Parts: sequence; C-alpha cells; structure tokens
Amino acid sequence: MSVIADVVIAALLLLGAGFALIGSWGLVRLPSTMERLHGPTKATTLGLGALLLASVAYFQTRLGIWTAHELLISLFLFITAPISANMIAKVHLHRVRIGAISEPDSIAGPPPRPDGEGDWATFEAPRRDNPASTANS
Amino acid sequence: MTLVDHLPVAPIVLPAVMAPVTMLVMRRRRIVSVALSFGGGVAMLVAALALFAMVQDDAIRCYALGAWAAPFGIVLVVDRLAAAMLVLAAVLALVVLGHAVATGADRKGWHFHPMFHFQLLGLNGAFLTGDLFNLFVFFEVLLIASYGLMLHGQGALRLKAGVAYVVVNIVGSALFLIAMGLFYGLTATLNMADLAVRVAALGPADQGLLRVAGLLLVTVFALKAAVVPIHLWMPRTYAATMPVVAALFAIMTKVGVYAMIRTVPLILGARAGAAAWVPAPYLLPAAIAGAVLGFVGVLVARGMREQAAFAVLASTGTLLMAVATWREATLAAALYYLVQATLAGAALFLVADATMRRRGQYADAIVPSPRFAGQDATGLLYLIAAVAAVGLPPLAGFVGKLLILDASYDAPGWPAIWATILASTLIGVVGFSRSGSTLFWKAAPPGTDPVAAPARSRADLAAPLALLALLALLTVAGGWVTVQARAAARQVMAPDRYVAAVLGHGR
Amino acid sequence: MSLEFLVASAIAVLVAGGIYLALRGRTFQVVLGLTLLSYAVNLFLFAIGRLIVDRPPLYAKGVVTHADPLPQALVLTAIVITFGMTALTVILSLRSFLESGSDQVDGDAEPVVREDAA
Amino acid sequence: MIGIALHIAAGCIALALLLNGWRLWRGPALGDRIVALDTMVINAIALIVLIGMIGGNDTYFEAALLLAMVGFVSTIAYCKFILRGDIVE
Amino acid sequence: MNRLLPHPALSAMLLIVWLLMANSITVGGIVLGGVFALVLPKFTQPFWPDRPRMRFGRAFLGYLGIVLLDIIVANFQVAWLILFRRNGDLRARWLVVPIDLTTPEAITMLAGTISLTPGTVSSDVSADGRYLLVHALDVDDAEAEIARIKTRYETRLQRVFA
Amino acid sequence: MILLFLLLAPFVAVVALMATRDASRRLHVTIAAAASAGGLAALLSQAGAALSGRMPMVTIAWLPTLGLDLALWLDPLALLFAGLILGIGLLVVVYAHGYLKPGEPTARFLSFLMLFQGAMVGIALSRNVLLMLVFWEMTSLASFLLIGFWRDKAEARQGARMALTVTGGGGLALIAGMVLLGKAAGSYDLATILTRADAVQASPLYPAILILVLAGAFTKSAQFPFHFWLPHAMAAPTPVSAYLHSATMVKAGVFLLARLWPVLAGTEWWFGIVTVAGLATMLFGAGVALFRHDLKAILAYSTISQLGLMVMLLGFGTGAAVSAAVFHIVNHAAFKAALFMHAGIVDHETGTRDLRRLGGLAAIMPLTATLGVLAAAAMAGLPPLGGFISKEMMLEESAHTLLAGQALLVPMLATLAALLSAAYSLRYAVALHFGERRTGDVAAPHDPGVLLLAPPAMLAMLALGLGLLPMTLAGPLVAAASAAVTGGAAPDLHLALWHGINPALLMSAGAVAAAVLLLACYRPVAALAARVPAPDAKRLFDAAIARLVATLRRLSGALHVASLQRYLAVLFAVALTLGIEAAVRHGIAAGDRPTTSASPVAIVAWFALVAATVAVVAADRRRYLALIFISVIGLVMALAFIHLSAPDLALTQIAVEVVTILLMLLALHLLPGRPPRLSAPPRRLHDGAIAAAGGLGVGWLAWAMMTRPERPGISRFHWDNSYSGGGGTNVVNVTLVDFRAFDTLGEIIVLGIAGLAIYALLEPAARGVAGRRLREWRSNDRHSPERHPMMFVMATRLLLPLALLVGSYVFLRGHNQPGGGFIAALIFSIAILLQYLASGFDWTDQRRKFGEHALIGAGVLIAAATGLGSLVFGAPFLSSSFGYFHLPLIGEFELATAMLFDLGVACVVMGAVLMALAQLAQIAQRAAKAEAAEEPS
Ligand code: NA
Ligand code: NA
Repeated sequence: MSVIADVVIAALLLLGAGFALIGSWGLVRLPSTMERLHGPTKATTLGLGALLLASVAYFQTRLGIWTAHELLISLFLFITAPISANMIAKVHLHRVRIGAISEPDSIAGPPPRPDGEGDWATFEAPRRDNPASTANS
Repeated sequence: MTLVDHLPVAPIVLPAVMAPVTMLVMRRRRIVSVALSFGGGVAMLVAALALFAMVQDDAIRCYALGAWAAPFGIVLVVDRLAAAMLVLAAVLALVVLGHAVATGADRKGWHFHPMFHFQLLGLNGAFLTGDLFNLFVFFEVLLIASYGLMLHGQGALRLKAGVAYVVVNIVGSALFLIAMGLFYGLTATLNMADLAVRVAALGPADQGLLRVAGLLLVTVFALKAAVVPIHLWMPRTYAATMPVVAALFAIMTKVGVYAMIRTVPLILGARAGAAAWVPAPYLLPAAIAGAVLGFVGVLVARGMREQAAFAVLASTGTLLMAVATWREATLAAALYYLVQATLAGAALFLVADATMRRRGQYADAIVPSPRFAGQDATGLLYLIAAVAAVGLPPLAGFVGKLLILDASYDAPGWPAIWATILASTLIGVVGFSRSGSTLFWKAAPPGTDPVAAPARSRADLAAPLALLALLALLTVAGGWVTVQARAAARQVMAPDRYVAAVLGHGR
Repeated sequence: MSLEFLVASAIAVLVAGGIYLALRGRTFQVVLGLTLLSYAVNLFLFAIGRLIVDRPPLYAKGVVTHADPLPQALVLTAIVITFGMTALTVILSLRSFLESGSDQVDGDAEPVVREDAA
Repeated sequence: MIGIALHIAAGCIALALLLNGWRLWRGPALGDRIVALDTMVINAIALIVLIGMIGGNDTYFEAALLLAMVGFVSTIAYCKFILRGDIVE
Repeated sequence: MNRLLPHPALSAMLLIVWLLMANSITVGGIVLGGVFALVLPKFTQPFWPDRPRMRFGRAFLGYLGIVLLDIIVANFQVAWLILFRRNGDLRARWLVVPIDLTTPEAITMLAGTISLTPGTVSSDVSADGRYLLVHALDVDDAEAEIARIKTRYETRLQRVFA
Repeated sequence: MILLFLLLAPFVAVVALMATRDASRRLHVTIAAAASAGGLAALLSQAGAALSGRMPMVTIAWLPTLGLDLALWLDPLALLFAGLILGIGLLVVVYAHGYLKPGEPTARFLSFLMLFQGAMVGIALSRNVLLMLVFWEMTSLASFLLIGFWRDKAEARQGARMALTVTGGGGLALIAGMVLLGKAAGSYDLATILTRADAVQASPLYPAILILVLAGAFTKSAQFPFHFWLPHAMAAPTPVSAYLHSATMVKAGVFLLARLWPVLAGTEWWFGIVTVAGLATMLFGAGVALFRHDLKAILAYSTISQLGLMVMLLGFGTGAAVSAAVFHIVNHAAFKAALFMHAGIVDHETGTRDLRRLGGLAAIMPLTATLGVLAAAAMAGLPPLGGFISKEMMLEESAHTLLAGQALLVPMLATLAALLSAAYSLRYAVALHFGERRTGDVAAPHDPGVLLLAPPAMLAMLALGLGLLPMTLAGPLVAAASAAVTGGAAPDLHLALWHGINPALLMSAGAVAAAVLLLACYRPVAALAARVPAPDAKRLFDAAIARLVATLRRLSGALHVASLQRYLAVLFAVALTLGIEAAVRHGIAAGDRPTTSASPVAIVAWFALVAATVAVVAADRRRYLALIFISVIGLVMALAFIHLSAPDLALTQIAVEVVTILLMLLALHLLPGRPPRLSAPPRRLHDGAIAAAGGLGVGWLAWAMMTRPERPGISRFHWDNSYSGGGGTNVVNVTLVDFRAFDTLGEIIVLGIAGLAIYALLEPAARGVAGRRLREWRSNDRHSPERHPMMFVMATRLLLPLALLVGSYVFLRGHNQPGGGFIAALIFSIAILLQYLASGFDWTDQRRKFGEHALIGAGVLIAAATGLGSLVFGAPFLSSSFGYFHLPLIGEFELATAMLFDLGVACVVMGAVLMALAQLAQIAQRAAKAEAAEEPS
C-alpha cells in the first residue's frame, strides 16, 4: 500500500514539477509574447495541480492526516490565472496598437476585428448596458 | 494593585486614548475636541508631577506591562530623570498647545490635536521605557508624529524639507535596528538592565561586535540629537516647520540626548569592555563643533525660525559638552541646562511666531520692516528669549553655563569646553544683538510697503511669556532644580541600582 | 556554500543597493533605496536569531529545536512600521513633486548628464 | 524514493524560476516581463508546497494560499498601469 | 429566506472553503463557518449587483468534469509543442469566437475556461460583448476550433446560466 | 534686609515702570527717583555700620551646589560705589526729566536705567564672585539697551552692538577668570577669596586668572586697546552718557580691580600689565581728547584717559596709590557727570555739540557756563578743586614708580598725561564759553530750567567741595574704602590742597603751564595731529564684523546646504567610519557555530534576489521596471522566510508587498516618465564606494553574528510560557499580542499616524499649486479606453467574499498558527483594494460602509481599552487572560483578551492601509478626470 502510494506521490511530484519546468521553458523559448503567454498559464495549471495532489497524498500517508486544503490553492489559481493572462494579453494588444512594440508580436499577426459594430474592448471602451461593460452601474 | 501603582503607564495611556478621541470628535465638534485636548494635557502634567513626587524617595520604580516580569516582558522604569523629563515635556506641551489654540494654528488642518497627543505619547514612551526595542518603537511613534506635525500647514518648502527629514530619519531607524539586532544577537535580551548585565559578561571574541553595536546605537541617538556632523538635517527642518510645532520640537533633539544619558552609563558604562564609554572620544569634539556651528548659525541666519533652529543646535552642542565627560557633576549641570535650553528654544520659536504674525509679508525675515503693531512687546520678548538662549544673566541659560563651567573644570578637555562655551556665547551675543536690532529697532526706509494684514490679537504673546516666566522660575528656584538634577545624575551614574530595581535583587 | 553565507551576502547586496539608490537625486529612487534598505534590515534582524531550517516557532510539547521567535516578532513589527514610513514617504514625495514641480530631492539641480540622448 | 523525487521536483522548480528570471531580465516587451513575474509567483507557490512536504510541515500552506490569492493582484496592477496609467479610477 | 440567505450557492461555497481551510470537520467549525457563510454574502452584496442565477446541478458538475479532462489532455499537447515543435512550425492563430452568452459572469466563465485549457488564451472581449478574442498556440483549422469551443463549453454554460 | 531692599528697589521700579508705561512722565520720574532716593537713604542708614567695621551682610542660599549664593555685603568700598551709583543715579533721573523730549517713551528709558542701576548696585554689593558676574553681564545688557534707545539712528544701533560685543565679550572672559579664581581659592565667596592670595598667586592658574579677569575689567573700563567702544556709546542720550559712560559702569572695571586687589595685586604680572595698560590708556585718551570737536567725544576720550589713570594707580600696588585711585573715582564721578550733563545742556539749547560751532556762551548762559568751567577745572586738575588733589596724589605716586628699571619713565609720562588733560579741559572750558559768540543752530540760547541745571550744579559743587573740604566730605569714606581695597588697616590719609612744595606740585604746575602754552599754539598742533593716521575704530569694527559675518555665512551656507544627498552621505560615512574603527580596534571574527549547507534551490533563490537587486539599481530611472524587480525581491524574501522557519513573516511579506506595489504604482502614475540622470560619473563612483563599503560592513556583521552560537536568552521564556501563560502556540503571535503587546500598541499607532498624516497631505492637494498641477497633469502615454475589464471585474466579485473569509480565518487562528490581526487586516484591505482596482473609486467608495478615520480611531481605542481592562482586575496594563470554554455542539474553544487586542490591531492596519491607498487613488483619479475633461470626446 505504502509503496504504491509512494510511487504515486513520486510520480505526481515529478509530473507536476516537470510541467512547471516545461511551462517556464516555454516562456523562454517561444518566439513572441503572445505565444510565450501560453507556456506558463497552461503548464502551471496541471503542474501545480499535480504537486498539490502529491501533497495531499503525502500528508495522508506520512502524517496520517487528511489535508484537503491544497485544493483551495487550486481554486484560487483557477479564478486568478485566467485574469492575469487576459490582462497581460490586453497589455500586449494595447502596446502593439500604440506602436510601443516594434518586433513582431505574434506569429498570428495583428488580431482581426470582431464582426459586430465596434472594436475589441481594449481599443474601444464598451458602451453601457452590454455584457462587456461592467462596474458602471 | 491600586490605581496609584498604575501611574507609570498613565503618561502613555492618556495620550494614546486622547489622540483617537480628539480625532474622532474633531471632525464634528472642534470646541469639545480642544477642551479634551487640553484636559488630556493637564491630566498628563498631573500624572507627570505625581510620578515626580513619587520618585523623590530615590527609589526606582518598575512597571511590568502585561505582568511579564523583566527581562521577559517590557517594563517601564521611572527614575528621577525619567520623571523630570515627563514633567518638562508636559509643561512644554501645555504651553505649546495653548499657543496653538490661541493663534488658531491648530485649525490649519484638523489633525493637529491627535498628532500632538501622539507626539507626546512617543516622547513619554521614550522617557519611560526600559526596553531597547520598545525604545525603537517609541522613537518611531514620535518621529512619525513629528512628520505629521511638521507638515501641518504645508507649503512647497516645508514639503521638500519634510522629505529630507523623513528620509534621513528612516535611515536612522534602519541603523537603530541594526544596532539593536547586534545587541540581541550578542546577549539574547532586549531589556536594558538585562543588557547591562549581559554586556558586561561578554567574552573577548565578542568585543568587536559589541563596540560596533554601541557605536551605532549612539550614532542613532546622535542623529536624533542633531550632533555634528549628522545634524545637517535639523536646521532646515526646524526652520521650515510651523513655529508652534517647532517649539514642541525643541524637546525632540533633547530626546536623543536623553537616550544617550539613559543608555550609555547603563549599558555602555565602565563594565562594557570594548564598548565602555564608546561615544566619549567622539562626542566632545562633535559637541564643540555643534555649539560653535549653532551660534554661528544664529549669527548668520536670515530668518528668525532659522535662527531659533540654530540656537537649538547650539544648545544641544553646549549640553553635550557637559554630557560627554560622563561625570556625575557635569551630568547634573547638563540636566539643568537641558531643561532651560528646551524652554528657551521653544520660547524663541514662539516669539518668532508672534513676530511673524505681526509682520505680514515680512514674516520672520531678519530685515528691517515698517513699524508694526506690538513691536515693543515682541521685541522685549525676543530680547528675553535671546538672553535665555545665549546664556546671559540673569536667566537660567547663564546659570546653566556657569554650572557646566564649574562642573567640567578638571575634566579631560576642559579648556576646550570652556573656550567653546565662552567664545560661542560671544558669537551668539553678536548674532542676537544684530538680528534683534535689525528686527525691532531698525525701521525700513520710507517708501517700503506697509505691513499687510498683520494679526492684531495679543493672545499669541501669552505662551512665550509663560515660557519666559518658567525660565525665570528656573533661575530663581535654581537651587532646588540643581539639587534635583544632581540627584537624577547620581541615579543615572549608578547603574547598579537601576539594574537591581528592574531585575530584582535576587540576581 | 552555506545558508549563512547566502543570507549575509544577500544582506550585503541589498544594503549596497539601498545605500546607492538612497543617495540618488530623485525621490522615487530614494524610495526604492529605502525599500531595499528595509529588506536588508529585516533580513539582518531576522538573521540575528540564527538560521534554523524548517522549525517554525509553533509551540508543541517536547519540541526542542525551533527558530527564535523573538527576532521574528521584532521583524514583524519592523515590517509594519516600515510600511507606514514607506507609504508616508511615497506620498510625501509625491505631494512635494506636485507642489514644486520637481521630483528632485535637492533644490538646486546638479549638472545634468544626458547619456540617454541617443 | 519520495525524498529523491521531492528534491528533483524542487530542482525543477528552481530551474523554472531561473528561466523566469531570465525572461524577466530579457523582456523584451513589458508583457513578457509581466508574464515572467506572474509565472515566478506560480512557481513560488509550487516551491512553498514542496518546502512544506520536505519538512513534513503543513504550516506553510497559508503562505501558498495567500500567494495564490493575492499574487495576481500585483500582476493586474502592473497591467492596468500600462493600460490606463491610473490603476484606480 | 432570501433576506437571510441571499446567495445560497455562495454561502455553500464559503462554508466548504472554510472547512477546507480548517482542514477538519467539527461541529464548532461548521457553526463558525456557517456564521461567516451567512454574514459575508450579505455584507458583500452591494459589491455584486445583478447577480445571475446559476444552477449547480448536473449541468455544472458535467461542465467541471469536461474542463478538468480537457485541461489534463491539453497540458500534454502543449507540453509536446513546447518541447519538440520548432518555432517556425507553430500555427498560432487569432480566433474570433462569437458568443451567445449574455451575462458578464457567464462570458467570464467561458473566457476563463478557454484560458485554463492549455493552448488557448482569452485575450479580449469585443466592446459590444458579443465576441471573444482568443489566441491559440497551434491550430490547424480555426473554424473547427471555434466550433469546438462553442459546443463543448458555451452550450453547457448556457445550461448552467439558464 | 536693607541690603536686599537696596538691591531690589531698582528692579521693583523696572516692573512698576513697565506696568505704568502709558502713565504720565511725572509718575515715571517719580517712580525712578523714589527708587534711587530710597536706595540712597537706605544706604546712608547703613553707612555708619559699614564704616565702623560692623559690615551689614545678608546671605540667601540660591544655588548651593554651585556655590552661588545671593550673598551681599556692604563694606566701605561697596558703600562708596553704591553711593556713587545711587546718588548720581538720582541726579540723572531728575536731569532726564528735563532732557527727554515730549513724546519720548520715558517709561522705557527709565526702566532700562533702573535695570542698569540695579545691576550696578548688585556688582557693588556682591559678596559672591559668581553673583557679581550675573550683575556684571546685566550691566552690559542694560548699556546695550540704553545706547540703542534712539533705535532709529544707525549710530545708536551700531554703538549699542559694539558696546555689547566688547563689554559682553570681556564679561565672558571674566566669567572664566572668576570661576578659575574660585577654583584656585577653593570658594566663590568673595570674603574667603580675598584671604587666599597666597593660594591663588601660587596656583599655576594665576596668570590665566589674571589675564581673564583683566580682560573683563579692561573692556568694561575702556582700557586701551579695548577703548574704542566708548566713544561710540555716546550715541546714547546724554543722561546715559553721564551715568553709565562716565560715572558708574565704566568704573565697574576699576571697581573690580580694586575689589580683587588683595588677591591678585602685588605680583610682577599684575604690576606689569595693569600699570602699563593704565598708563597707555591715560596718555592715549588724553591725546585724542585734545583734538576732538564733539563735546561728548572730548568727554568720552577724557573718560578713557581718566580711567587709565585709576587703573594705573591700582597697578602700582601700593596703599597710597590705592587711596589716590579711590579718591579719584569720587572726583571723577562728580566732575565728569557734571560735564556730560553740561554738554547735554549745551546740545539741548543750541542744537549742536560741535565745539567749532560754539563759543562765548558765558555771556548768554552764565549759569551753565559757571558750572561747566568749574567742572572742567576739576578735570584739568586745578586748585582748589578735588581733581587737583587726586592728580597730585597720582603724580606723587608715579614719582616713586620704577618701570622696566627706569625711574623717570612713569613720572614723565604721567606728567605728559597731566599736561594733555589740562589742555583738553581748558580747551573745553575756554573755547566753549569765551571768545567769539557762536550759538550753533539756535539764535539765542539761554540757561535751561532747574531740572536740567540743578543736577550738574550739585555735582559741580561737590567737585568744588571735594577740593575745599576733602577730609570732611570724603576722608573717612576714602580711607575706609582704601583699607577695604588693600585689605589692611586704614591708611594714613591726608587729603589736602597743600602739601608743601614737592615733586608732585612741580610736575603739576609744569604740566598746567605747558598746557596753556600748547593751547596757545593749538592750530598748528591740531593740523599736525590731523596728519597722524587715526584708524576709525567703528569702521574697522563694523567692517571686521561684516567680513566675519559674510565669511561665516558663506561657510555655514555651504555646510548647511539643503541637500538630502549630503545628509545621507554624511550619515552613512559616519556610521561606516565608526564601524570600521571598532572592527580595526577589536577585530570582528566569524564564530564557530556550524553552518547549514544551502540547497540548490536556496542558491537559485539567492541568485534571483541578487540579480533583482542589481536590476533595481540598474533600472533605477526606469521606475516601472525597477518596481517589477522589487516584486521579485519581495517574492524571494517571502520564500526565504518560509525556508527559514518564519511563516508569519512570509505571510506578512507577501501581503505587504502587494499593498506596497499598489501604492507605488499609484504614485508612479503622477510622476514624470523617465527622468534624465542627475549625477555625474565621479559622484556615482563615490556613492558606489560608500554603498559597497556599507554593504560589506553590514553583511560581515550579519555573517559574524550568524556564525556565533545562540545564547540562552529571554526567548526561551517566551517559548516555555507561550501556551501556558499566553494561551497560544504561535509563539510569534503570542509575543506580539501578549509578551510584547506594548510594542505592538506603539506599532499600530505608528501606522495610524501614518494614515492620518497621509490624509492630511493629500486632502488639500487638490487646491493651490498642487491642484493646478494635477489639473494640468497629462500623461504622455496613450492609454486604452477601457476602464473596467470585464473578466477582472467579474473575478473580483467572487474574490471579495472569499478573501474576507480567508482573512477572518487567518485572524482567528493567528494565536495558534501563522496569522493574526495584522495579516488578516492586510488581506481584508487587499480584498477591498481589488474592488477599487476593478470597478473604480466611486463605485467602490459608495459601497464601503466604514471610514478610515473611524477604523484607525476605533482600533487604537480597542487596543488601549483591552489593555486598560486588566486594570480592573488589578493587573498591569495589557495583562492578558484567556480561557477554554465548552459549549454543547460546538465543543471546546478558546477566548483570549489578546484576540480583542488583535482586533484593534486589525482595525488600525486596515484603516491606515485603506487611507493611504484610497486617498492616493482619489487624487490620481481627480487628475485622470481632469485629463479626460480636456480631451475632445
Ligand atoms: Na486555454
Ligand atoms: Na508581488
């Protein structure tokens, strides 16, 4: 039992750490900012998740206590990580738009305009009373 | 414990309660707030006097906060010196408070009263605490309150000087923490009495670190006390501060001196090995330079507040010359001088304020102005304050200098002390006579703009007058005061009794 | 390499950086310098309790090895105070800038070396 | 076995931190730097979890939780500063 | 009921979080957590106006399951890309995803999901709130990817936010 | 008691005068005259006792520890001197009544005069040398005020300052001399000192004492080369000149020499210095007086000369010379005061004091002329006036005096001086009163009223009387006073006009004859004298002072330049120097505590920290970038705290870091973009050197400390008592809220004050210059138009209750596990700040229900009240108590007062943090709004 647990824990540890490392490696090696954004915001979700699972299992086997509070870390990260990514992407879009960035910003090129009226929110403030406009109530 | 047993904590708890209360009330009812503020000030004076009366039996009283005995918890220690400082601070505070209210200076921002009480809290805490880290905390309290008070009224110049003042003191605080850290690392204690015992027991391998710790600690105190050459921040800061606040600040540099007097004989005294009397070789030259630079500043100042600031520098220098010999007699003289210098410095600032308020656009610039209302009265007050500050008879400044001369005779370097005291006094006499005759005698040439919008009330003369009356009292009652000073100095120079009182005789 | 060396050298680097920046001519640089300096001092004060790995000062019967709680309490107090001071300094220097139009700490400007002209 | 795995994992995270640091140093775009900082925070959380496991101590959990909760606040603030100048409007 | 418990789901979530933090399930813990679970939603109510109704039943759990699964799978895919795909061969694309969800909460949830699954990042919303700008790291067929997002996530979310 | 009355009467008059300053002149004069007359009466009542050797004395302890007592006596010398002061004082007061113009502030004038009188009486009566010093310096001060009385006149102000500088400076030297004298004699009691001549003169300090005392005496008595202030003191109103600068104050120096004669005189040093100074002064003053044209200038220089005469006599060191000096003091007081008053009358009536514009006044102002001639004759040393007798005595004494081995030197020079004295006196008398009539500005001047005339007339009569009836009028007094000076028995004194034909008479007669001759050919001599370069003392003095002030101002200005950079550099340098000193002196070696080996992770973290620090320094002016690197440092710090067993610190660090970054970004928004570099390379090198040294120093200290073994200390007690005594297992938290709760109370107060100060700083920032700048403020950067990004806003809505929950949890468990009020408060604050960030200031502010002020105030009060609560139970302030309680269902739980205290902490922290950030955000927002309003929409 404990051997299996040990193996599982070790595997989770290596998996998690490996994904964290790969994410950071992606941050280094991917060609431009938008692509680099994918590295960490992806790999760290599973990376940290695996580590946390390992932790849960570890404390159960070692200290005999059930610690589920690691899940909370994941919960918070799930709430916050997309926001960070979104904001950073916005920064990037904005900087490209105002010409503050000279090198190619993405393999994908500049973003296409949305089909509807108006532009992306970063370039054009959302008007009142639509889902994209918040906090002006 | 009866209520009287709690008296030592009163000077700290009173302002700690009064500050937030005045803050909360001030927003709605100013009058009530002012009344509360005064009430707090009076109560503090009463508490200080009661403590002062209490220590007359020469016993050192300890108050263990949270009932944690020394050295494990924080203790307040009331000895003669601490009690006297409390009284001095309370008296000065009441006068300054009265002046602020009388002149409406407290209305230039609603936070004056809370800041004022916080400032007193810091001062009283610094006087009372028997714990090194707690001393740091109270230093921070009094510093940050002083920032708040200093910026009261604002103005670009004041803000710029404020930045410098704040930054320098933050660096000073960093040094304090390093010094304290070294002491803790060496002795694993923070209680000053316990430190004294443990410092004395340190082995030879630790002497270098001990000396660094001692020197850095004294450097921090010297920074607060505006000791040359780390006094540079002081003249501009005080000159840029509203005079009524600067008057209160007159005691701030003295807190640095107090901290030296408190810690050096106790912790860095004869038994401290490599740290024994560490500041001694440096303090005397620095003090001499301070007295000279201070009075030179008095001579060359272009404004009354700047002049008052330099006078404070000079008085600190003079005071430290006496302190630097670390002898009971000179220390007693120093303590007397400390009291008078504090009051005289404050008086100079308040007189500057009263003058500024009457001179309209000429403010406190030392230039002739057209005749202004109350010129004779302010001139007379200035004369008396200057006499006190420079140390001419018959006021206490002269007595103080005489005491220092008499007591320092035969001490190492006494000819230098004497020469400095006398020569710097002469510079001060020349300085004050020049500025006074320019300000109050010389009239601006015809055609000069008349004084615009001068204040007419005479209420602002009361506070300086009160301070000068106190100085006179200090002179007349000099015998009693010197006896008190002597007794306080004797206690300070006998650290064993302090240690025994704090740690108990069992140790 | 020992932990002690790492901490000591980190303190050294932080202090050096802090002093250097504190001596610069603009308020924001000075604030940065003070920040570095306060990091260094906190670390110093902390290190004074000696370094102990993985033994937080949480009382339990029978535990003998533990980090010294007192320096930690002191550092906590110092961090709080530092925060208050930093906030005040930042806002004071900002206000001073707004009032005078210059963010230089000293009134009279020194000779300006324009090395970013390119 | 777990001990070895733990140390390997810690080594990986440390390496990841170094890589983040490199990107933070290099930039070139501000976005890159912010991503790098944000990733550093995530890796720091991972490291805290590992430190807790190595020491057999779950008292560090709050630190990781706190970092997960407020670590992104500075990221957002840095972004908002670039986007709007004023982070609170 | 509504006044005492304005947001039962939120309250439940808070209680669970509390118990997770406390790392133990005791009566005392539940009572204390319960108090917070009741008080905090009430206290923070003004900060969350126009809160939409959500269903936390099967639709929600199913959605969670799918997302978790996708995250795990996509993680491996992206890891592969990072490790072995040459930069020049990356087929990065901008995807303009039209959205039918109408509340900002729902749109945010969709966008968050997209970002959490590796390979795609929600970068922006159109000013009218009807399109999502998604950056994809390696996509062969943009239209197919858009369709996948809509069917896999958006339709499910529509059920949750019904 | 009478002595006390004597001393205090003038001061009482000062107070009375100030109190009645708006009353009539008559009342003022009455008060002053009453004080003088009363004093005089009191003095006379004691004269008998003083002369008969039953010396009145009074001693009131003042500063016993110092040896400064209010000790007064009335020995004959004091009697003589006090009599002069009070008698002439009375006459001067009466004279001033007539002299001062209507509208001039008599109260002020007379109060200064009385102040002076009191001080002079004090000098005379002091039986304690320190007490004498008090009064001594007071006379300088009073003289300053009186000379500057006509404050609109530049020469009055300058003369006043010069007099104060010189006499006050001399007084300072005297202080040193007196204290040394006391040290040498073993007492400050004058009576004791006077008996210790042997001890004093044998002391190695004797030369110093002598020189310092003489410096005081010579400056006061205007001895060459300290004489120059006296002529410029003539800018004072004439009553002042008559009183201070002829009759009394300038004689204080002479008095002092006489007073200390027994203990200081009789040595080579004494004789050499005092005699030569007196002789030189006598000659010099007389010589100058002869060629002056201003009446008061003539009188001033003659005074200098006469003072020199007295000093020289005291220098001789013989009893007879002392008697001569004492008698001359009296004579000179009489005739010189009379002459000054006379000059004042002339000035008053004719509008000028220029001898060249005056002449023949005898015919139109007979009474004035009579008293003038009489007094001048006394000054000339003509019989049958008192001046003749004392001059004879002087010449007689000088005839027996050997100087530098020369028998003739002193007598010849003394005769020369007598000649010159006679010459200027006769010139004064003759040129003014006889010859062609010249009346200055006024066509027909006349004798003044009785108020002006009576006082000098009485003095002139006295001068005459002293010649005709010397033994009756002054004999006993002079004899007794001389005895008091010499400390021996009364000398065999014969004051008489005729002593038979002796060398003195011959010298005197020759001198007068030569003087007449000299005046006969005055014009060519004067022309010759005019060629002698006469340095203008006032110009020299003023120029010297001005140069000194300018130089000092430059130096002081250069030193005290308003430079934070300098303040800090000096501070760092001082700390460094002291640290190095200690290290060099005692060595700071590393200890032998085993070190802990560092893991690779730690090394990486270290590397990150070092790199980030370097990056902050390198990016210092790219402020935004520097901030990002600061974040990295903060992160590594948090990791380090965790690694090194300090979870509380890690939590705090993480939370504080976020708040700090927010704060800095808010501020950064309003600062200019990337500023140019300010300092040149050498400056940076210099700062870099300080920085490197500082870093190495502190690092080494840390290293040395960490490698030393732990010492048993107080924290062992904290550990042991945390649970049993403090009711918590988190020892750090128990330390903060219990063992050292007092620190924490101070700490939250610091934070609260910071909040208040910040509010005070920012609240008025929208007005005035700052407000204008804010309104004109405009960022160069182009911004995205979107204010509230949707995803962010939505996330914060969910995060708010979650964060509040986490914060509450951290708060509640802090006593036993990492956490506590401070960290909880930061989490709360961040949760709310997140709303500000996401949804804007107004939106959030409307929804917040509590003000920062209330939070801060309530927090401090809660903490203080918790502390005070223990007083009710008879325990000291901040004593905690805790208990474990059991409730059904819930189970056991703990309640501790420390948690209430922690609640106070949390309130203050939250209040302060929100205050800082919300206020700053608001101002930034105002700026942004102003910007938006300007932009064309
Ligand atoms: Na995704
Ligand atoms: Na951060």
